Amino acid sequence: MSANPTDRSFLRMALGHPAFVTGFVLSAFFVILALVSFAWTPFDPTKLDIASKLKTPSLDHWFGKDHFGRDMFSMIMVGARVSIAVAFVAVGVGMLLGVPLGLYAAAHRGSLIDEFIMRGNDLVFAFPSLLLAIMITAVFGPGAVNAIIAIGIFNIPVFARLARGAALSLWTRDYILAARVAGKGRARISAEHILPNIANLLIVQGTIQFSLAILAEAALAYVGLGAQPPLPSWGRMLADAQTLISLAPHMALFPGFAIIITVLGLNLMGDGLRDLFDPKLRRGRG
Amino acid sequence: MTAYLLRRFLSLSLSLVAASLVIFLVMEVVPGDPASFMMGINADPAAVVALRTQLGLDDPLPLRYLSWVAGLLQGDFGVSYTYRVPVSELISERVAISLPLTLYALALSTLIAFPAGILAAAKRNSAADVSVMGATQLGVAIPNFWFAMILVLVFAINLRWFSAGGFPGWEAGFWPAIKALTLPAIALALPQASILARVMRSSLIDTLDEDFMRTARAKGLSRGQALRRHALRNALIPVLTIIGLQFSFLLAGGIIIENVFYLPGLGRLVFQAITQRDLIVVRSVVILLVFAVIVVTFLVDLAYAAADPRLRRRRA
Amino acid sequence: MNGLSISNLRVDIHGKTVLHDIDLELEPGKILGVVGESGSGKSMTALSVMQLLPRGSQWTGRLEVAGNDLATMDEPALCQMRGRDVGMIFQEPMTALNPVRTIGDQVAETVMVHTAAGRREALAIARTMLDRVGLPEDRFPLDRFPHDLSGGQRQRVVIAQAIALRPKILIADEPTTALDVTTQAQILDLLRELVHEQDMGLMLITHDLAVVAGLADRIAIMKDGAVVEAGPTRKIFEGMQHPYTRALLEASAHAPERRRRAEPQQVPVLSVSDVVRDYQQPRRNLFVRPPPFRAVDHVGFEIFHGENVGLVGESGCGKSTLARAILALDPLQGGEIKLNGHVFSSAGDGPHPELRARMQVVFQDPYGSFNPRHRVKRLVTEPFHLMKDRPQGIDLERRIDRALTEVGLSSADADKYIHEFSGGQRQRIAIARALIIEPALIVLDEAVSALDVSIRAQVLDLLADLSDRLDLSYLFISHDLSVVRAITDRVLVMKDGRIVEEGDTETVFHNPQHPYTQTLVAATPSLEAALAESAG
Amino acid sequence: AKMDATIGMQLEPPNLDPTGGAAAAIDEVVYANVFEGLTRFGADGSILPALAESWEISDDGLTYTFNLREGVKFHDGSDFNADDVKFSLDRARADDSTNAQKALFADIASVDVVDPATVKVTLSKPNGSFLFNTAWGDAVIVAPETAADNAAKPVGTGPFSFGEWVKGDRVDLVRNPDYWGEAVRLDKVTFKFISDPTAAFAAMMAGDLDAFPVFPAPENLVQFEADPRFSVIIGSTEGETILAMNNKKAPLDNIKVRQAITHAIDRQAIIDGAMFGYGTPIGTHFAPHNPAYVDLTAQSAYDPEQAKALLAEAGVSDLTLTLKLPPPSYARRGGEIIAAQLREVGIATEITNVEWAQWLEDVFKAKNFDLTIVSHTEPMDIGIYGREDYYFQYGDADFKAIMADLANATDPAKRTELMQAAQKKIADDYVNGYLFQLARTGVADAKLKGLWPNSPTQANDMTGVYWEE
Ligand SMILES: Nc1ncnc2c1ncn2[C@@H]1O[C@H](COP(=O)(O)OP(=O)(O)OP(=O)(O)O)[C@@H](O)[C@H]1O
Ligand SMILES: Nc1ncnc2c1ncn2[C@@H]1O[C@H](COP(=O)(O)OP(=O)(O)OP(=O)(O)O)[C@@H](O)[C@H]1O
Ligand SMILES: [Mg+2]
Ligand SMILES: [Mg+2]
Repeated sequence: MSANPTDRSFLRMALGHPAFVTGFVLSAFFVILALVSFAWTPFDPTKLDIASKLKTPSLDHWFGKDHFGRDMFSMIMVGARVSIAVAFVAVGVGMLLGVPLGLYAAAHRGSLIDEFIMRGNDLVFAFPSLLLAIMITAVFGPGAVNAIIAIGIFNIPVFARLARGAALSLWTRDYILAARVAGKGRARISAEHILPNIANLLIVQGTIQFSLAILAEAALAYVGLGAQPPLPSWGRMLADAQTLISLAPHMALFPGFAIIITVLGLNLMGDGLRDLFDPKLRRGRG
Repeated sequence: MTAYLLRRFLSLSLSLVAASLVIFLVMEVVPGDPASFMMGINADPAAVVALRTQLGLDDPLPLRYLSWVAGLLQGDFGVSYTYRVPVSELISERVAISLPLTLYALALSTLIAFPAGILAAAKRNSAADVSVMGATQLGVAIPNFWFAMILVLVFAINLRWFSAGGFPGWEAGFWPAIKALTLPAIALALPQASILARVMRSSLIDTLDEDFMRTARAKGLSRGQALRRHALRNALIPVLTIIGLQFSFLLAGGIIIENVFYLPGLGRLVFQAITQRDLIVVRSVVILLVFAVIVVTFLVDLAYAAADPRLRRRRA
Repeated sequence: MNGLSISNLRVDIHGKTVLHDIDLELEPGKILGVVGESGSGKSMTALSVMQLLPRGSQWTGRLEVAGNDLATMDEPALCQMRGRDVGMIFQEPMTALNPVRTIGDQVAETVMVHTAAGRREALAIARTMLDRVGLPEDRFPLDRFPHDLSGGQRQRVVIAQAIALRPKILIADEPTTALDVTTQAQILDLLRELVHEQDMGLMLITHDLAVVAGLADRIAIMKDGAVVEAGPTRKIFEGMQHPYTRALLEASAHAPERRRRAEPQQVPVLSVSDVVRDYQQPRRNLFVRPPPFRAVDHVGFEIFHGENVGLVGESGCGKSTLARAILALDPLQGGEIKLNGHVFSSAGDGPHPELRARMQVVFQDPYGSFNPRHRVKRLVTEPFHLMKDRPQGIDLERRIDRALTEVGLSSADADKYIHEFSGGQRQRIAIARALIIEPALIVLDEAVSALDVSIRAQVLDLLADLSDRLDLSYLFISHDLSVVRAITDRVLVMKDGRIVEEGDTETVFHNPQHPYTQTLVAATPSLEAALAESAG
Repeated sequence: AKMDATIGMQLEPPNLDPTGGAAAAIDEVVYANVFEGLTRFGADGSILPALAESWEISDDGLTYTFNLREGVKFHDGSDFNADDVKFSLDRARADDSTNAQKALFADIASVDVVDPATVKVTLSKPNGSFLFNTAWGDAVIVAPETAADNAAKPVGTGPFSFGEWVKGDRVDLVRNPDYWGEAVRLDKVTFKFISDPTAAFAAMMAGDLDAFPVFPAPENLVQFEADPRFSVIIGSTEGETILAMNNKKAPLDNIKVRQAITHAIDRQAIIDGAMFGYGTPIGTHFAPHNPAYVDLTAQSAYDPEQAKALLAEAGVSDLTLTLKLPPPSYARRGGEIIAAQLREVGIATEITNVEWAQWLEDVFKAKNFDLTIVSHTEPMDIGIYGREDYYFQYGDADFKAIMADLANATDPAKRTELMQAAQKKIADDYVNGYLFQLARTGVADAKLKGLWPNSPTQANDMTGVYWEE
């Protein structure tokens, strides 16, 4: 865990790691697509043209058209925006709430609050996640924001647990004792010494959760509980494509590939980061 | 160890109580009235009121919670609003599909994952490792409902090797039933197998790096012997955790797959019950699933103890 | 020849040469000591003989075991050789055994891999072997698991499985480094007996000259992947041909020069009276809470201004626990600790910052003592947190500078990260961190145990020098008697949480009163004694 | 020949008692198959005698005397007679009745048993559609002994008796050997519930199903048409699909705004886009196949310019409306298209997809919506426009008067005239946007004959179904 992502040799090593580079390029591709979509899409993704529905891919419409005659490529671009935004915020929520909880629990190991936090985590873990997400969206209604809440809730215990476990092992380190001898309190030690040293782990887990969140968003959208039309969403595009799969396979294939490639990219990147951060694999450095 | 297990069991039971409260309250705030749903769009308001009374929906909240819990404790899950049959009957019919499906998928995923993970770990960084890991990356990335759609397209619609879904019932015989569960099980197993293979690999690699593996080699065991006799059992512990998690995930997580293959399983029962506001079914099934998760977690703890003698003494 | 012969061995790992021009010979019934500092290539030499070099290694030269040329043997033949012709013992007994299999199984496995013996027969052999290494049937049945055993007992199991088939050669890579001195003495005795009894050749690897001095027939000194000097033990010590050998010897016996003696005063810097520390034990059963484990049991002593006090005792006797209590990191279950006459306790928010600033600490592990993400500058100034008006700007620079130069580093080091330093340098930085706030007392918990002898000597010199110049008091905790002896005025001997003997360092070591102190002193390998013997 | 048939249905009935639930799926399984009423719907929507062989209506239109069929037995072996009729009708109109269509029986003053084969029903006021009402599934005749258990184990007088219900999967019906009427030609009928349209498609393609009378995905019909194994049966339903507007909520309380919305809608695009071409455009709330239907589509023809002008006239700009869409694909897809069309004339929409339960709560009960899309599948349901607090909140006094006249009218010509007046009235008031009449899009094995092409009521009448050699 001694890797320091800011230094030069880290960058050099990262560039020499094929999985990381592939993952990074793939995920970056979709992030860029999403960003570009704010400024430009080849066609208006909300513009219907029923007469040309289900058109197969062509030079004009690279990914063909959907059942309303909308340009699939443009929809996938805007859909990337939704997927990425939902996943990003959901994971962010999970981290923002989960990490402090985990750090707090670790700092007060064995206390009632620790016990309470951990049991709360058990509870969330014990719930069938997709079901609870469905219930949450049933309570609050479908929509991107509620999808975020539903996915975010399950990220809280993931990060709380991870942060607690990693923090506990750091609390026994001598440099933490040294900080205590220097009179620092638990909160300050958590912020100053623990958090930066578990950041790598959190980043790695973050990318993995990010990819899981994209899959979860797709699943929710697929059952109709994600972002609402006219905002395109990959999961809903798949749901729309479902009955047409034998008639217009392109409608199912492209959004499917978009999901697979993004998730694959994120996972490869996460794995790559894990390797890069792992001191066991780093030679010639402290 | 027994003390540890007992404590764990107690705290898990507490979770169960908390879960029952959460689930009850969530279902209470879900908008939508089961009675109006059942009576439909042109229903007479008086008829709806009559039905509400008949279903006991107008009783005070705490009373309904307590009577539900009291019922649960006696194994009485109540009567479904929509189906008007005992929930336990509904559940047992559905479990007869979901449970075998889960076990089938789990067996498939284990059968694929173990050899793949072991191969990849034993031949670390070889072409075999790289391709197994590449395949698992892909397996994790494919949304299972999409995969299911493709399976149906290829194997049911085009090749017609399997029926597109449905379940003939166990009374139709073992093989027809298994055949009906095969495509769904494959769709469910693919991502799970990928995850499991990855865990198996990394856990095994960690174990292979342990000092005692070097000791074993120094005794004259070949690489393969050392792996079989010393690494596998030690590597199994994290794998067990994942299998436990997967079991619970699959039991409830089959909703979408059950929909694609129109299997009358537990997941679809709750999903449908949610849309029909059959609160009593939703509550009972969810609490049952939570219970299953808890039992499985507990069993995994026991399995740990079996796999690792250190735990029989110490607390984990 | 029936033993081991290494000639011209060269090993490269990922293109980096880690061993070159190694020539070693070992005959049956003899002991070859291989000595060298960390990273000198001792383990790689041993692993070459076992043909268990890490991935990416390549070797050239000639390796012969019991007359077989290893270069000509394929993997199955090598498997046949390992365990039957050569046995090996590793350093870390805690992890060298498979935790999920019984000790009987693991010893019997050696037999079953190499002979046609059935399980029952193999277990019988395992039984004899365990008896032989001092693990008798009644206390150590075959079905015990490694986690039930202490480090020394585990090391015996490892030895039993290594010698189960009476190999011609036994390689022991730092077999006692992780063990207490008394246990170390027992294991070394056992090894010596086995060599003579079974006519084995033993290659004993260690970084401690004293360990091999009284044991080995021949010694090879290694440095930077090469053997710098080799020969019969006596000749090595007499000749001291190579400057490195000499340096090593001197460092091992090093005692820093002390100029000043402490004078007792009215108010001791530290006064510990009747301190008790308990650890809660995990429940065995839901309803009965086991009594707490008493790690420190009514301990009392004082440290005066400028005085260096040593605390010795075996692993687990409670030294670190006491240190943590003194530092007010953990609550006490009894007694009182006073610093400069003021109560020093962890209750509430802990001691007042000004008081806390009077006592600092240096820990054992030079790698775990620093947050890897901070620069040295920030690391050493951490105690300034305790000051009301913290030094700023130029003043701050000056103090960092002074602290670093004080410990023999340069001001340029302030901007580096901790991974850019060696173990010894890190320990210096730890001392700088303790010094920067100008405390009256520094607690050093095994502060030099993880360092190589030559670096240890430097750090000890530094500590002695600082104590003289800055009027510091030390509480110096170590399990290594020779180190304590070199630097302290007074010593406390601890056993099972109690102080069993206390007195002037020289007096205690020359004339130990308590039986425990006596065993401790006797078990400590002594270079002096070995040299005296070889000279005589 | 094959003696059984497996019929696909999208929704599973929540229970099997047509007198105790509103779900269309109940009737789709049991109507005419398990249960029968005094009268029944024919395949063309005409009213035919069923358990009543014949009837006399008094001149004042207040007394109906039904002559019951004799020798009829319930599936449990008990005899059917006038007492059962009295029991059934009284039960349906009782105060604590949970009959979803209680209004059907509202006009009944009393039911009297004349003799075991004769029942006299007295109305409190003349009701021109009483015989139509008794044909509904909610008015079937049940036996007092078994009525309470019909939800799980229905017992009726029909040609099929209940076999087994594997919940979540299927209901089996088996031939009733003691049936009073013409013997049916199938031994067993299985209704299989497949809610997912893709799964339905796959199941048909894979041969798991013999027919899917209301196939949920019109987009797949092209493929069935191209395949000689299947025949595609297109018919009409009673489902008027409308864009319902909240008539009391500003600015939709302004007729100009409502009119603007109707002009903004391109019906054909919706039919093509959402229903893949299946459906008949309508201009009012009335089934086009009904002889009394008037084609008023021109009155709300697609004309975005006029829509914009009307909005300007009404003085609304920057209009944002909520559009709540229930699950069926006509609503979800149609909603997306309508949203796009409204956007063209400057009306923004906020789409929310809701489940039925939520729709009922939010839209139907709480009237918390601006726009919604729903298909009204009950036959002859224009009367809902007379209901004051019905969800779209119309309840115009003139319209109510027309309805009152209609209720009293028995003369067919007069009735037609009144019905047409009612159609015109709601079209003139632009109460809702009238989109299209839902088509009945069925698929069946090419050899399976005798299925109803149309849906005069929600039913899968299996009486005349057989396999062609
Ligand atoms: N797996 C490895 N890969 C690459 N280099 C290694 C590996 N293991 C050891 N080395 C290098 O080989 C050299 C010799 O290491 P070796 O382990 O033999 O030292 P040693 O004398 O046993 O030290 P110690 O006393 O710390 O055990 C060192 O420079 C070390 O960095
Ligand atoms: N956190 C803890 N909980 C319970 N028991 C503990 C804990 N820490 C230490 N002990 C026990 O207290 C005793 C004293 O431990 P301590 O670490 O003080 O020993 P030590 O003398 O410093 O040993 P070493 O030389 O190995 O560092 C040991 O038996 C140890 O097992
Ligand atoms: Mg070594
Ligand atoms: Mg210690």
